[in-house]
Amino acid sequence: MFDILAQQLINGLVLGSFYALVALGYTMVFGVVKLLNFAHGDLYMVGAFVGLMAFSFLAPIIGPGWFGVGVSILLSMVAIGFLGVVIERVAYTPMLKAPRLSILITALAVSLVLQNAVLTLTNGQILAFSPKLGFGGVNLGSIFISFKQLVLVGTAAVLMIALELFVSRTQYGRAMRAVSVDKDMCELMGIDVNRVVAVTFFVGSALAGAAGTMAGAYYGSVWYFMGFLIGLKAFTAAVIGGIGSIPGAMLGGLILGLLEAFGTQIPGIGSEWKDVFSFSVLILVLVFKPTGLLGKSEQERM
Amino acid sequence: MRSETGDVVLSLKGVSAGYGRITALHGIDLEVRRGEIVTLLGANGAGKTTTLKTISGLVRAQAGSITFEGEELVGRKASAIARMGVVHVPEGRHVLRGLSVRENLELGGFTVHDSKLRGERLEEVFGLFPILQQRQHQDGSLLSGGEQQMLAIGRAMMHGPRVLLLDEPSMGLAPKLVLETMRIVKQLNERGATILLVEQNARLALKLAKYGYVLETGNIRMEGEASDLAKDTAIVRAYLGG
Amino acid sequence: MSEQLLQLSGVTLGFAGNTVLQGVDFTVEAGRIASLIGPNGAGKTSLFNCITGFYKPQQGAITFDGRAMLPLKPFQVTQAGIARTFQNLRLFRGMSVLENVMSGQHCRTKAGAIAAIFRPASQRREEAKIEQVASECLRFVGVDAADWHREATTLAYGHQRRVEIARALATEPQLLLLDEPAAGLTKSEKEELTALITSIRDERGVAVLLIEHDTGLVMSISEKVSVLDHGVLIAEGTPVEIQNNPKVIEAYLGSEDAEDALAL
Amino acid sequence: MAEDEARSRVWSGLDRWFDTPAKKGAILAVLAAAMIAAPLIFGPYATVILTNALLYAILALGLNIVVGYAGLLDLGYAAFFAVGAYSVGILTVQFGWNFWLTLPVAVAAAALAGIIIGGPTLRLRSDYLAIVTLGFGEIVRIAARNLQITGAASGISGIEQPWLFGWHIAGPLDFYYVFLVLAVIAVIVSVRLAESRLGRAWLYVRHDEDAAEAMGIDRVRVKLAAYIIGAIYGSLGGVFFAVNLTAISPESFSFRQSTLFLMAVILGGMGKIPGVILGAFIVVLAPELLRDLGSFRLLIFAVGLLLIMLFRPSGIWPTRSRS
Amino acid sequence: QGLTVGVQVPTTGSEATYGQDMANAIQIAIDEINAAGGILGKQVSEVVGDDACDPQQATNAATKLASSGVVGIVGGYCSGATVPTLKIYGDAKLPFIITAANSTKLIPANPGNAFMINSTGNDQVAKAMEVFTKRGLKSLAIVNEGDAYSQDLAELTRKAWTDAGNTVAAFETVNKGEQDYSAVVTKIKAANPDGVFWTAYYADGGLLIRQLREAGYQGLIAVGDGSNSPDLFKLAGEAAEGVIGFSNPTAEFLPGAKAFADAYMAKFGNAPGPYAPLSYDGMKLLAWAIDKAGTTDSAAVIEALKGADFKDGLAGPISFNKDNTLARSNFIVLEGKNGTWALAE
Ligand SMILES: Nc1ncnc2c1ncn2[C@@H]1O[C@H](COP(=O)(O)OP(=O)(O)OP(=O)(O)O)[C@@H](O)[C@H]1O
Ligand SMILES: Nc1ncnc2c1ncn2[C@@H]1O[C@H](COP(=O)(O)OP(=O)(O)OP(=O)(O)O)[C@@H](O)[C@H]1O
Ligand SMILES: CC(C)C[C@H](N)C(=O)O
Ligand SMILES: [Mg+2]
Ligand SMILES: [Mg+2]
Repeated sequence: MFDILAQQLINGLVLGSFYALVALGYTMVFGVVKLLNFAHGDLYMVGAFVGLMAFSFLAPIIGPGWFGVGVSILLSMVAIGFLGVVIERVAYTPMLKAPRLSILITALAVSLVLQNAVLTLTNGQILAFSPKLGFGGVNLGSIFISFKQLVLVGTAAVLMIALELFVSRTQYGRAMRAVSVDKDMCELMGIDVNRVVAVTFFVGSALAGAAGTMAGAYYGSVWYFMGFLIGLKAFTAAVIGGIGSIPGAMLGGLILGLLEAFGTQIPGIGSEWKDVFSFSVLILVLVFKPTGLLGKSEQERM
Repeated sequence: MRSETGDVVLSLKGVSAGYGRITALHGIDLEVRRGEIVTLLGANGAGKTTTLKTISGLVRAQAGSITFEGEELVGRKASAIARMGVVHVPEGRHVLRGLSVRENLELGGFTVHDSKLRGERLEEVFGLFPILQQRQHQDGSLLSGGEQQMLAIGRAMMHGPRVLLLDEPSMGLAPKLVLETMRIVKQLNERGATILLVEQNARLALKLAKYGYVLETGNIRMEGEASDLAKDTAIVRAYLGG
Repeated sequence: MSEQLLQLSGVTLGFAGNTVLQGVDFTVEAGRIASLIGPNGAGKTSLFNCITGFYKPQQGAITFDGRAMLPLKPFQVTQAGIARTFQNLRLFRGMSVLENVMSGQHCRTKAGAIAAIFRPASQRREEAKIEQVASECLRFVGVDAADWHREATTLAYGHQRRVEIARALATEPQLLLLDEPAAGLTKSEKEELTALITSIRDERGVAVLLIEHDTGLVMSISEKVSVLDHGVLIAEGTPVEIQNNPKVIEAYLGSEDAEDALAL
Repeated sequence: MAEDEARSRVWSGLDRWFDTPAKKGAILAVLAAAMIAAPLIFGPYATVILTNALLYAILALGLNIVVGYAGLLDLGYAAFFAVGAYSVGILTVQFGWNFWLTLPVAVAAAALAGIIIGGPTLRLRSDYLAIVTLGFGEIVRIAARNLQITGAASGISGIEQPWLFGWHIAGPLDFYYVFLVLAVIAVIVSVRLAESRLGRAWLYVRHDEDAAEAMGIDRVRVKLAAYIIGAIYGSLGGVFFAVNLTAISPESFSFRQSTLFLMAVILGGMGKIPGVILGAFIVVLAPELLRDLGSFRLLIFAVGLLLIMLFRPSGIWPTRSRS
Repeated sequence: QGLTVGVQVPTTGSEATYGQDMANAIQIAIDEINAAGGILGKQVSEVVGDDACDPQQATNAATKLASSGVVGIVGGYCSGATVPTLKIYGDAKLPFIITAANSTKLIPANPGNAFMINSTGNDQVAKAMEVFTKRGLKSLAIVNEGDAYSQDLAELTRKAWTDAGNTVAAFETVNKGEQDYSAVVTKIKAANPDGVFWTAYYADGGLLIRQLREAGYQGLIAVGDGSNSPDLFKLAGEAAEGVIGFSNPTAEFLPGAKAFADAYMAKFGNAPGPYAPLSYDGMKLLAWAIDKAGTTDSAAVIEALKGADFKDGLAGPISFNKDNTLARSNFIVLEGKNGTWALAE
């Protein structure tokens, strides 16, 4: 029994890393423009396709191993970063003065556009993404952790920590947080708000691109619908952790991953109830901690 | 009208501006010279705030020209204007929620890339406003109204302004603090900042300022040396009172 | 009815290690105007928030008309008869002046969804009453009937202040808390406000507790002035007593010399 | 007076078209005649699509009370729709109840669901409420997918169509008229609520919770009322949806559906009744009108949606312009 | 004045590839029919109704097809989306040839005008029992995807398997498109069943198979007819070697389908998918029934279909049981070999 739980712990951490990476982008964009970017999961999906394209092109030249995948991830990050900025410029910036719900619907529309565009381009095909990363790993007793998993979790952790430092410690990071509160005041302090928003979208989207490519290479398949579910899950994760909070997104992602892994294992009820289990936990968390685990309460002064 | 000494740092010529269909400024002319404190008086809704916003680029001028050190400001983004050294401390403080007092100040120095210089200015601000140092790690928006006003001024100091546009800095402050704030305004001025001051408390403003303008429904109604304005009976009746 | 309408004893409030109010004992008599002054950050607004249930003090008791207020939620406090205005204007955007003021009557009426759908006579009577009370309050504070159907937030600042007061009066309070109502008003508007506050007391018999930095205004209308500094009540008395209290001058008023020092 | 303001807000200026009883009568008569005649003119396919549009209009009006009036973001509205549909499905098919007896149960179940989910969470800020409602919607869908009593993934089929005083409501045309009547009722109720004390309270709370609370308004109670009323709309929509289709399954109550309902509310212009109805019609009719474009149709629909939002960010229906 | 045939398939949504494939195959059949002089001397064309594999969209599509003057409907891929359309075509009295959807839930909902030319889940389960028993399996893990089709197949399997005195070691549901099945894999591995039966589609099945093998699971893996696509091997890679698949007859294993496959390839540039032959057959069957009835009058066509005795199907002869399901089981057993499907011995 202990083995199983230990294995589920690892499963949960791996899955949670993906959730966390995607949740991070959600949270960043939300943190700055207060927009629930429902297209974020689709950026992840497009990221996977771009990563696969890059990989197919690069593998014959630099090999289908770690290096090839690594470079594909970087390329995908850049491409999706720019795609994010384009979307922001075309679809969100013109809406900044509109009611917030309208932007939400715009985001849903962007999500539909991306999904159906890729559907049309790929004819709905599921493409295989098969790098040669070997099957090596470390054995801890009866528990096996593959190098793939280690690298994945490690990369996710590095990206997250770098981002957290960027946002909390640098002037630019402060400016990002400031923009979310009061754009006019930021302008008055000499902050080019449009640029800050663009950078935010770039970084958030690039993370989605990274996650998408990593997921494609890790699980081995890429298709136009792959962003939907993870988009929802990442949104959930971001909220559990406290939306707008970067450590919160990491924590929320990991918790959700673990909840799902262990939820599958609950005796008596099957895996079909695992999402009910995690959503119930989510609701309970919010009932007792209305701003999510690490979210700051936005108490306004009277 | 105006004596011809000192070079003009900020100049408005025929500036009109407004919000949508509402025109709040109808072609005003105004000048601020180097090292001066100039005050802008007027009743509620006269257009004082709009004037400052138009200078700093938050409101787009519909007509006219605004120059700073000879450069045209109309058409520039607010952030670009701020980077030129025209710093606007808006009405209502606009402390950034979710950022600590210290972070608010740090961001005030966003355009200052030399971190040592930023550090020095921070010390300076803390010297002027010890309460801000005490509360530096607290969320800025949780400060009391008066503390927030200090933060707003401190933030502008971090920027190292060449021209400071102050919009009702004494609003909501306790009497003692009103004086304190005015003293600081004067200090900033003495250290070289040119200041355009909008104040409801006309009596104090005219004491501080060298020159003054009176705005009425979007038009300049009167202008002159501050000391002369302070003696004008019409002004005394309308703005100074007992 | 007890003479002391509102009674605070030992109210202590803190946020994350910051003590904001420290054992504040304080009373307001029925039908009187009392004022609360003090430096910025002294805790005046926080005290209002404690009275109205928005903040929960860690210690102390607040009774109003003999009833304990601390267990109540803000809306229940209002129902009990305490109304307030906010330091920053907080009118309902996108709604007319009249609709804004009608909100005050919510807690004095009761028609629910079913009544709204079927509109029995009782519901229509109630609607008429809500509107009539709101109109009467607007007239009382002197908002021109021509403005009643304008969107409230497009009104001039001074008028918005009045609407806020009318809205508070529409809750039919016994005690009205005003948080810096004169801030940002011109001299003549302040004079009108002074008259309004006096008539709220005299004509409606509503007690007023006023936070205000305009000492002239405070001294001219208050029967009692209390001074808060760093969360502690440092002085209490008639306007004359307060104006000459050295502690108050030191902490709050400042000296005339300081003002003169400003002149170049 | 104030009533006029509320009316003008929900009708968004349309009320000026029927300011005199004569005008009002004439316009209503023309509108009614058009709606009654539509299926006879456009044929059976159009009838089914229009019925669907009316259903969406009812649901959007219900969601509009939650989102547009009370300002609560709800991403799981399909859950209430499911509650109604499954109430009928389960009670008539598994327990052999008469259809009309299930109505009160569906209403009660929806109200209960509204309280269960709303009670503990209505204090949350709207973004958090969004995820809670989303989660709740998913819980309901997954439960329906896994429970025996709901027929699991295949759902419930063979739901009997009701009789009303000897009229068997069965054909597409019958249901068109049923939904038309329901939609009219939905509009009337929506308007009357907006013009009431409760309707104003929703707006107060939506604009400024603290100020509303300071005016003596119990925000939780007021929000809960919006939630429950919205739930009842959704549930009743679901009830008639179930008997119209005679078969229901969990896919009809997915997150996607919820977002579609929300789109209907916002696309036309939330809070404005003609806008909400227009939004519902667009959401239903546009993909149908594009049907002949095959696999491109959803792409074009999505792009169209995006363009609408970009050019009319507050919804297609113009905002009232009052003197 | 030609005849039109309604084709109800998903051309958008997650199942769009299959739907497009079916519509293409029907087009090939129509081309052939037209080349041979049409039906009753009239040229035929298809009109596609996209059901997006969604019940509500399906009702809209079906209503449109039903009211557009078609002589009959061919198609039906997703059982979930097909169930609510049965009544619509039933009310319109249109012959409906269901070429792929095969959940047993369709049978009781059929008003009599629908004909299922793909063997149903019952037949598949019977085949599966046969194979599992022959391979000596005692315990089984069953995994489905929570949709009407895969859940139905999973439940039928569970019942048949336990009725036969075996054990179901795990019965799991995963979400479509979830990608990460490690938690379920761990659970299955711990239960260590002799075999795992995946009752849903290849997209997720491929990943599940791979994750099972990577986790070191060594028992038999079997997949249902939703996973009979050759693409399974692209996704699962080597892990799919030895996997057992139950399938309706697909083009590569039908000797008579060579010409069809070539024509398909020539026209659409890719090989026909798993439901192409049945869809082709469905169209041919409808044409045959109309010819037989000598009229497009639907009652007569439905009569002709009831008594069908259609020999020219690529996938074998077609005749129907009393409940309008295919009279014989058409299931074949496949095995993963060298990166593709081969017939299992
Ligand atoms: N955002 C806005 N939208 C529309 N009109 C506005 C806006 N802001 C200000 N106005 C209008 O412009 C005019 C000038 O306003 P402004 O704020 O400049 O006055 P002010 O002199 O600063 O007054 P105060 O002393 O009250 O601050 C007023 O009539 C005001 O109603
Ligand atoms: N919600 C809160 N969280 C943390 N600190 C708070 C909060 N509300 C008030 N404070 C602190 O309590 C102190 C008193 O604030 P309060 O607003 O009561 O002052 P005030 O007397 O009304 O001042 P002013 O005259 O400037 O409005 C301030 O230092 C403020 O930072
Ligand atoms: C594999 C396919 C024949 C199954 C089909 N998608 C159904 O839902 O019945
Ligand atoms: Mg102003
Ligand atoms: Mg205060």
